[in-house]
Amino acid sequence: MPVIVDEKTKLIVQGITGYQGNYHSKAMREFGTDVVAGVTPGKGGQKVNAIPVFDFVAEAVEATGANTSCIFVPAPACKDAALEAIDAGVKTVVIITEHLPVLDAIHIVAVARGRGVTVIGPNCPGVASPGKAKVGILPTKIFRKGDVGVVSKSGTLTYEIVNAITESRMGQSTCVGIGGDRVSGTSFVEVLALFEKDRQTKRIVLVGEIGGTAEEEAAEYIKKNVSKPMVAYIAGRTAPPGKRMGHAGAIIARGRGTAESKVKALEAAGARVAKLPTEVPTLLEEL
Amino acid sequence: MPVIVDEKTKLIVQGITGYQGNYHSKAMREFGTDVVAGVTPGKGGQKVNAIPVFDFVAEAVEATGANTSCIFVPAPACKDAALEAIDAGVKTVVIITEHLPVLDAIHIVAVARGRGVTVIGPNCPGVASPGKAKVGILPTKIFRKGDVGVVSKSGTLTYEIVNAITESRMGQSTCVGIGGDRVSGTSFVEVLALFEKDRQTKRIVLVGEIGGTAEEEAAEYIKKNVSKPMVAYIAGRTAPPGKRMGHAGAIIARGRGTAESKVKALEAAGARVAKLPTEVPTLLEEL
Amino acid sequence: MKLFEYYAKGILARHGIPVPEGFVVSSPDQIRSVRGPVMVKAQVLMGGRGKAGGIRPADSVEDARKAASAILDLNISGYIAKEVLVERRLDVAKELYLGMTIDRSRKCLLMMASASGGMDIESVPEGEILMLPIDPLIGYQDYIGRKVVGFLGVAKERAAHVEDICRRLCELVLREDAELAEINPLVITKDGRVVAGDAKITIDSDALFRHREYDSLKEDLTPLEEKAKRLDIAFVQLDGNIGVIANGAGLTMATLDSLNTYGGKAGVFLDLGGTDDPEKVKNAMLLMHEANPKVILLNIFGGITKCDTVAKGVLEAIEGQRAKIPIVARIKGVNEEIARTMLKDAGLIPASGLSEAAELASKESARVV
Amino acid sequence: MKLFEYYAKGILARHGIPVPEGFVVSSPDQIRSVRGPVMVKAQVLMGGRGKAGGIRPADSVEDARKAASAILDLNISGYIAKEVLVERRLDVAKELYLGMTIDRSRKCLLMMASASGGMDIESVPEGEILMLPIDPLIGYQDYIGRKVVGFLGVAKERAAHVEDICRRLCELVLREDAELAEINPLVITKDGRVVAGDAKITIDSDALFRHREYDSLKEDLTPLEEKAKRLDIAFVQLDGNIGVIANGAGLTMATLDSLNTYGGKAGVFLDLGGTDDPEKVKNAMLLMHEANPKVILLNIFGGITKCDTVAKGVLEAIEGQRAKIPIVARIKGVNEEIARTMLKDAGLIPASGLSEAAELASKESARVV
Repeated sequence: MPVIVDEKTKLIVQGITGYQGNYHSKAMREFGTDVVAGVTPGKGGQKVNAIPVFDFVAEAVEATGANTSCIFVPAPACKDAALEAIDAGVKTVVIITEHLPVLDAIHIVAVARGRGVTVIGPNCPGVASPGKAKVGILPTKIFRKGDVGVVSKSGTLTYEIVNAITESRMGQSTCVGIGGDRVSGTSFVEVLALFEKDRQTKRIVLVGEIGGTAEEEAAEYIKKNVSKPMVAYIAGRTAPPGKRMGHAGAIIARGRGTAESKVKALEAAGARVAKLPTEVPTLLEEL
Repeated sequence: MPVIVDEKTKLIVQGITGYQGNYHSKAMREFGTDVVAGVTPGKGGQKVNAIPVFDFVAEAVEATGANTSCIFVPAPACKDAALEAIDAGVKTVVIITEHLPVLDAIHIVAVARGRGVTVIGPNCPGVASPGKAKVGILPTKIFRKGDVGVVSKSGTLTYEIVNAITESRMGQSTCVGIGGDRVSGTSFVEVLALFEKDRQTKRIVLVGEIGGTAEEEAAEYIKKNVSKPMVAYIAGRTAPPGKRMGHAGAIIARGRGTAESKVKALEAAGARVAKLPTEVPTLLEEL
Repeated sequence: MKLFEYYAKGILARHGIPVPEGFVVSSPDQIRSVRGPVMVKAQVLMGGRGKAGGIRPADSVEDARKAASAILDLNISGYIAKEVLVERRLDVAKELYLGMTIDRSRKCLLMMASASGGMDIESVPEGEILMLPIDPLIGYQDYIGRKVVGFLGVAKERAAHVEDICRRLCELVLREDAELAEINPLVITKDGRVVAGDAKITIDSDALFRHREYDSLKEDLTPLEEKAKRLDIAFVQLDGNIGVIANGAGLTMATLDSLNTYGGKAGVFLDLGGTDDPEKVKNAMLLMHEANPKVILLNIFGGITKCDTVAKGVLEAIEGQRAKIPIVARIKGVNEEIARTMLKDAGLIPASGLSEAAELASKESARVV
Repeated sequence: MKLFEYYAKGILARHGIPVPEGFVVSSPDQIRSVRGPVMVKAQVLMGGRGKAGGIRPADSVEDARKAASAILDLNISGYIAKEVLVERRLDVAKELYLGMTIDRSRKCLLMMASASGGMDIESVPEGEILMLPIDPLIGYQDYIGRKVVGFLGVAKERAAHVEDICRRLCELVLREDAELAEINPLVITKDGRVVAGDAKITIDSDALFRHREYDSLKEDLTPLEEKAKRLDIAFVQLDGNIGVIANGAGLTMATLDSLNTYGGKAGVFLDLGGTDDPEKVKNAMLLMHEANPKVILLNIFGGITKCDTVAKGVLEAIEGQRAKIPIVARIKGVNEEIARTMLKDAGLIPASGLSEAAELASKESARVV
């Protein structure tokens, strides 16, 4: 049971001729990902890092049998790119693009659900499974193959924690950055379900943030469905309420969405909750 | 493996307070269908034929555990009614309403697909499984329990053929009237797949019409997937091309959609094709 | 509901798709002025008006009046234009085809494009037509337009314009409930503009309840077709002499097929549809009488349409008729016993089954002739 | 982007939702005439303006000018209104609440309605609020409006009107990319009209690229917030004295949490986001200097944002500074070695991990004070 990506991942990079698409298509290939094609409208026929570029996703899928797409295109073109990928039959779409309008995210996610497609993101660092494949922008160096499944709303904070795990001589089975936007294709719950089934994953780390109620919903799910031991960290414990901290909109309503509410729910569900990111490896070792 | 309806069908009738809804809710109950609720906006709290009426489908589902809806509301309100039923979690929606705008049908069918809901119709007579349940307007008297599965685009022509089968001392497992509109929720192919799996069904009758290519697609499917013996009838063999005959738009393009094309395809797929509806029982006996 | 070219072009223009400047007249003297070279075009719904002389160039008011006058006298496949469209002539560099219709199999809208514009799309080889299904949940997205532009080989500097037209055409279909919308040709002019040279739009007649603006439009119908339409009856005139009335399109067609077996030929196809109103049945019978068949074959399988309702309507209709046309009646289904009793003394020829009814009607029609 | 009431009401009106007649002025003498009783309302984005005296009735031009003058002098939770809305006073029979927002869990739009209108929806008990998720594939359909009307107990004769407002509010949200749209109160007047008494609309700032009409609008921002916005930097002023710069909201918050453990207090939250532009880093540093913290804590985990890019920007920024603020720098990730070499002689206080950095910055801030 793979967690979103594995050796069978055949990847298209949408926006491959852009700076990020170019840079990360190379990085992903070096990680071991089977990057089979790039797509940039109007640039069909070119090559980037020896990867063939197509004008349309459908062409790339037909020519290469790709099953996954990683999207680097700018926000105004992102909805079009994601829907094109879904329409072309891709089964997993990882959207790196940030600042996607929330109504576009809603539309993409709804269509994906209807078509049985997995969307990760938007505004996420992607997914990495050391020794198998990486789809996204997570730094290659911080990973080490192991048994810790990491799921996180955050980008760089995920790197911090993954790095801390690796430095403590543990490793990751798969790390999924689900993104911190208001509407994400995949929530904690879906990833936890995959980790629970994944044989390689023995322990799970959940990295949340203040705002929204996704962590509380995850706690509900953990209580009923997750048997593997868990460590969690919630960023923003000391953030003043009512202030909007970057993408993590701290619109804290009716007592839900606060760090306290999240920590309490996760602890009640049996997870050890770290006060600081640097505590995560220590707690993992204590499990 | 039930074919769309069975003893577990718990039915809501949308538009139950109208003349047809009232009449057929009674007829369906007499057939043996478990009609648990009616829905008419603004008429919640009333009773029709001792069936409780609700304002909203969601209320009716919550109160009764209904899993199927039969829609009798007029065309301008039909899209709203069907989407309300799907949104409320009903798993099968049978739309009797005729003259539904084609874009409304497209929208309903697309949403249903996304939600995993089966839609029969619009502009169809419904589904009847003698001894189990009937959802729709097919006349009760013409049925007899048996082993012939009937699937038809037509309304009254279906009655004609079902009646002929019954008069020849055979009977039906299930009869599905899929409707003859340009866009239908369920096509021949889906029903054939159900008949193929249904143990009660030993023989299959397919009733088609000129126009469209659904019969040709059915023939393709039959060739590959249907092992049970089949009889078919295509209405409109003698209809002049280019004329639009009622709902069966004879927009016959590029040699497809003609009676000849359909007959040829079905015969090539191994079905016996009757020249007249009255020949169907004879051919069934010869199988 | 098919729309005349000028009306369809009005809809295109309302949705921001460029059309040639022009105006419509119903008589030559209504042409007051003409700026530059124009085309004068017969407003008929039949294809092939060009070959029939229904499209003529003109360069002056006098020319245009002459052309209009000639066109208004023309018989184009049985139809005579009541109006002509006078519009600025396009300096054509290239003719494309762009259209949208319903994809029945995929249950969605279909965008079609071809570089072979200006001719009937049915006669263009399939390989030269791009067909793009539009997933209803996804809707029109930019990649659709990009695919069209790529397939048509539109020059880069006009790509955005053609993509824009694709998007607008899709919006038009959704907003106007069009079941067909064709721009053929979509003209690229020598000065690089993209303009709809001709337009065919068919509005879904089932959706007219939400488009009251079409109520005032008239269709090119015969007087009997006009009546049938008002009665919401499917009515088609054919070559034979037997008037077939049945309920349901499939059953009516099956009745035609059965007649054919016995040598009978249908002269009218009349599908009552589902009704429980004796008045509608009566009016359908009266309409049938007006179509003047030699024999009427009535084939009813009662369900929604109850047999006694039909009997009532039939009785009322034949009561006032002077010339009695033989009526073969086969009535089956809900309340058939009541219907049979009602019709017993009305002089109808009863039949018990479809085959028998077809045989009787065929014989009767042969006898009468 | 939050919109002022008058602007939000303009959008409602454009979408066919009734609002009171009115006009906006920025000084009392711009009020020339007043027809009948009016309300004069401070145009600020903060709630609670009513209690603060920011909404006053008037019955004549003189009254209205006096009210406007008083309001324009008011300090409402730190904000001073620059404009007032003068609008016809409503004869209120009933106040309802109608709103739309994003349902993060269900990943769709949510329609909310309550019969307890006129007060902050956050303070209305949950049982008194109807919450209807709108399936994005289904879209707004009539049954949604019927449910709202049923829940609110709207009288039959006004049901169609309220349903129409529900539909239009949903269209507005989709067309305008609103992430919040509230009509509170939705007033039923004594003469039976349904009118938006107040309106709050927040436009999704990520969608502004397709709504250029908002470019000219100004938000109620402090000068530093204004600058941060132009730089596309998340910038929040807090109570402490340590300026925190990190990349990514989560990492920045985690840095705040870490500081807290060591007794440090953040005075600025500055999330660089993902950037590979040294110029942006430089400008962020300069902005930080303007906010005048005692210590700067720079915490970078390089990915998209490469460490050497950050180093370059930081060097350029500190070069021109006269007053040297101590900078604790923890730089990790892509190209960290290059960055370390670059910053070696710049006088920064290096830290190897997040905890160490937090500890150093906390100590430094205590020392400096």
